[in-house]
Amino acid sequence: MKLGVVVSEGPYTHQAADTAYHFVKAALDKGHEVPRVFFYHDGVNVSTRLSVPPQDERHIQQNWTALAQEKGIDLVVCIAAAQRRGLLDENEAKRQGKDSNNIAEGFRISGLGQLIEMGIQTDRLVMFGD
Amino acid sequence: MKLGVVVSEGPYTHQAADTAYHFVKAALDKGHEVPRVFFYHDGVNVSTRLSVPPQDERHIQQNWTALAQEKGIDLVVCIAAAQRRGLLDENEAKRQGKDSNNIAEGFRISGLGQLIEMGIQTDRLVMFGD
Amino acid sequence: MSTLHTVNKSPFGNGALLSCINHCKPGDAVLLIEDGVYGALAGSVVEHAVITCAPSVSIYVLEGDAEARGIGPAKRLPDVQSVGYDGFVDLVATHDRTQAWL
Amino acid sequence: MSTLHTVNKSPFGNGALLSCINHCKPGDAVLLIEDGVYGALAGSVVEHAVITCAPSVSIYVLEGDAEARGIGPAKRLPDVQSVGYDGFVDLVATHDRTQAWL
Amino acid sequence: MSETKKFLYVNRKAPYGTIYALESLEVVLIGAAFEQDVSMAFLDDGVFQLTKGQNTEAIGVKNFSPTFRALGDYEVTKLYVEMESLEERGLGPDDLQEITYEDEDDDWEEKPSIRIVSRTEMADIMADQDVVLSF
Amino acid sequence: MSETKKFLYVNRKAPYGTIYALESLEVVLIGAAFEQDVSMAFLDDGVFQLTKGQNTEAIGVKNFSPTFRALGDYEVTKLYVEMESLEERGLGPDDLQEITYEDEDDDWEEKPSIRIVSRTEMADIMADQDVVLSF
Repeated sequence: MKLGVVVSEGPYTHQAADTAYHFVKAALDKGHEVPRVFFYHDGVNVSTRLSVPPQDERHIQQNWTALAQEKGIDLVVCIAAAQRRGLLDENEAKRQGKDSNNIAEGFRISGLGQLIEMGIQTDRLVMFGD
Repeated sequence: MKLGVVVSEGPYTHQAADTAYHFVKAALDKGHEVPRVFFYHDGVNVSTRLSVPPQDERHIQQNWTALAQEKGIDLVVCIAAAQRRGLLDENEAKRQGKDSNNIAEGFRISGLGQLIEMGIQTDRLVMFGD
Repeated sequence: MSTLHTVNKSPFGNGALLSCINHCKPGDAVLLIEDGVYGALAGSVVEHAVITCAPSVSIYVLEGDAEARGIGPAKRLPDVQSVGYDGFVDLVATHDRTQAWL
Repeated sequence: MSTLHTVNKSPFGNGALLSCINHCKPGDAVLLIEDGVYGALAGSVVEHAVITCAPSVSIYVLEGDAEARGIGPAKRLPDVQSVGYDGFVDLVATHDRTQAWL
Repeated sequence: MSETKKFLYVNRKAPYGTIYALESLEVVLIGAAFEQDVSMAFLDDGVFQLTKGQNTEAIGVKNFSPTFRALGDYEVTKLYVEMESLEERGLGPDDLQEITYEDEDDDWEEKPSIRIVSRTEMADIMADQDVVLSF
Repeated sequence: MSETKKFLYVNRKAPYGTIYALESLEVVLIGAAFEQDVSMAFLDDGVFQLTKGQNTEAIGVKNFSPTFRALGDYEVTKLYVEMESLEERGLGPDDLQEITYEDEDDDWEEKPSIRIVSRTEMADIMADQDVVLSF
């Protein structure tokens, strides 16, 4: 079965990004497909590569990047939500005249249409948020 | 009177950073002192200089930076909270081996001791969060 | 010695206002800000709790937050007073401490 | 046709569980995750609401979240079943849609 | 099999205190281009999104309540509002904005988009969807 | 006038679902170095922070509940827990961890740090502070 997943809250502050991660892993282990995970609202904050959690804590962004690269999951960060909150890739940074960017490998910035498309193309949609 | 202010939630997602801003402006207009504002939890996200809100919305980070520079307010971003969430200044970025940094002018990264010190040295402490 | 309590959550889906009211002492003030201003609505299911606490505790709404949400004076409980950001500052200054019910 | 509802908030300070229960239909399932697992506690003030809905609706807790919070099986309502992340996936697959009560 | 799915946007949060209401509306506007069968549900504190007379000048935040009146132009014409949620908050249907659409199947007659429903009806509406997005 | 202020850390949120409980504890540990008169209040969902038998292995999040037992070493010895909050949640004092400190004014006798108080007593404790930090 094809499952779409939405993450609506930022890392560490809310458990949503953790729960979604464990859910996606379990779904893949059971043979389901998870073609895309969409990060919206504060969920876009999961995509920063600048996070430095304490040594004895999980690294949420790196876990997602590793899972996505191993399993071929499309991690999409909503551009409108990301702009408000200061998440930019290299192209966006140039376009906005910003001197720096912070999106991690494995994540790509795109529009809200990708969320709707995921809803249309998957069999189930599961949201994790607050 | 000396007032200390804490902001505990990120910009745009929660109103806390807006309410705190209007409160601090009003306090200064009435002749009170606001020596420091401490950003904790997701409040550290207010300090990113990479935010690009829509043209017709307020720019929360720039408002804070302008107010701090005009009135001499010490805007302190909690280092532990900032590291988890990917907010780094140039020094921190170097120290952590990160290729990029994102803290805006007017904000400085420091420890939680600055929050306690603010509690000790001010007459009132006001918290804005969720 | 008295406390200014701030409540920033709607009382309909969240227990912060009720918990605040249950921990107020006579002479305290409660300021409803942000989504907390919905606690000032007349005729709601929390009206009784707000009115019951009002004789010994002063209840305020932050005017800007109430107007943003379309809660003009006519829609509010008569026991609730209104302040601007400057009045918020005065309330902080005239009470001995501020406690935020986050 | 049935729905899997997920609730991730503690029911003591937040109305999500109650609102969810009030919108369930017979044959639906409610999965308590994250802080939502507190809704499975025996002897709490929300026990009645959970038990009353249980005959027509299946209630589950996510085991890992319950254990994290020290809510072992002995502390839970007997009507509540337990699943792991793999059971969560099965619940999603066997119901026609998932609705998150955020 | 039709490619059209039933999408329901569930709004349970008040506006301005948090961004969910605004960002939900942004999804609905973008989603309109995909020509799915779209409904919006307003219950619990979500009913506050539709109230009349919002004026955000003093808080310096953009007032997005007029955008709801534009939804008809995007063919989003089913805004279900739960009666019990209104009543618990001391509100009635008259406290909500008037939101209308022009019905292309009925000689472009102007019709109300807001449909007040009971809690039981709301549960039925939720159970009749393919995709439920929660905000 | 003494330079010592009464600080109260108010904990009203459950652990793990959100980070507030953990980051509150981080403030308390750092704050201990400032030698103020520190108390902690646990009420509403905050009482869940102190429950026994937390095991976070399956959710991959650090279990910080043992840290509460170290608070005595930081001279944080007043942990007020509201009885009514426990009861509403089907809990009693026995469901909480044992947390003790060694009383230096009483020949280092080991004493309990957790003090169960009524709601009225909690209100009195709150009203007796100089600085109230809310988490």
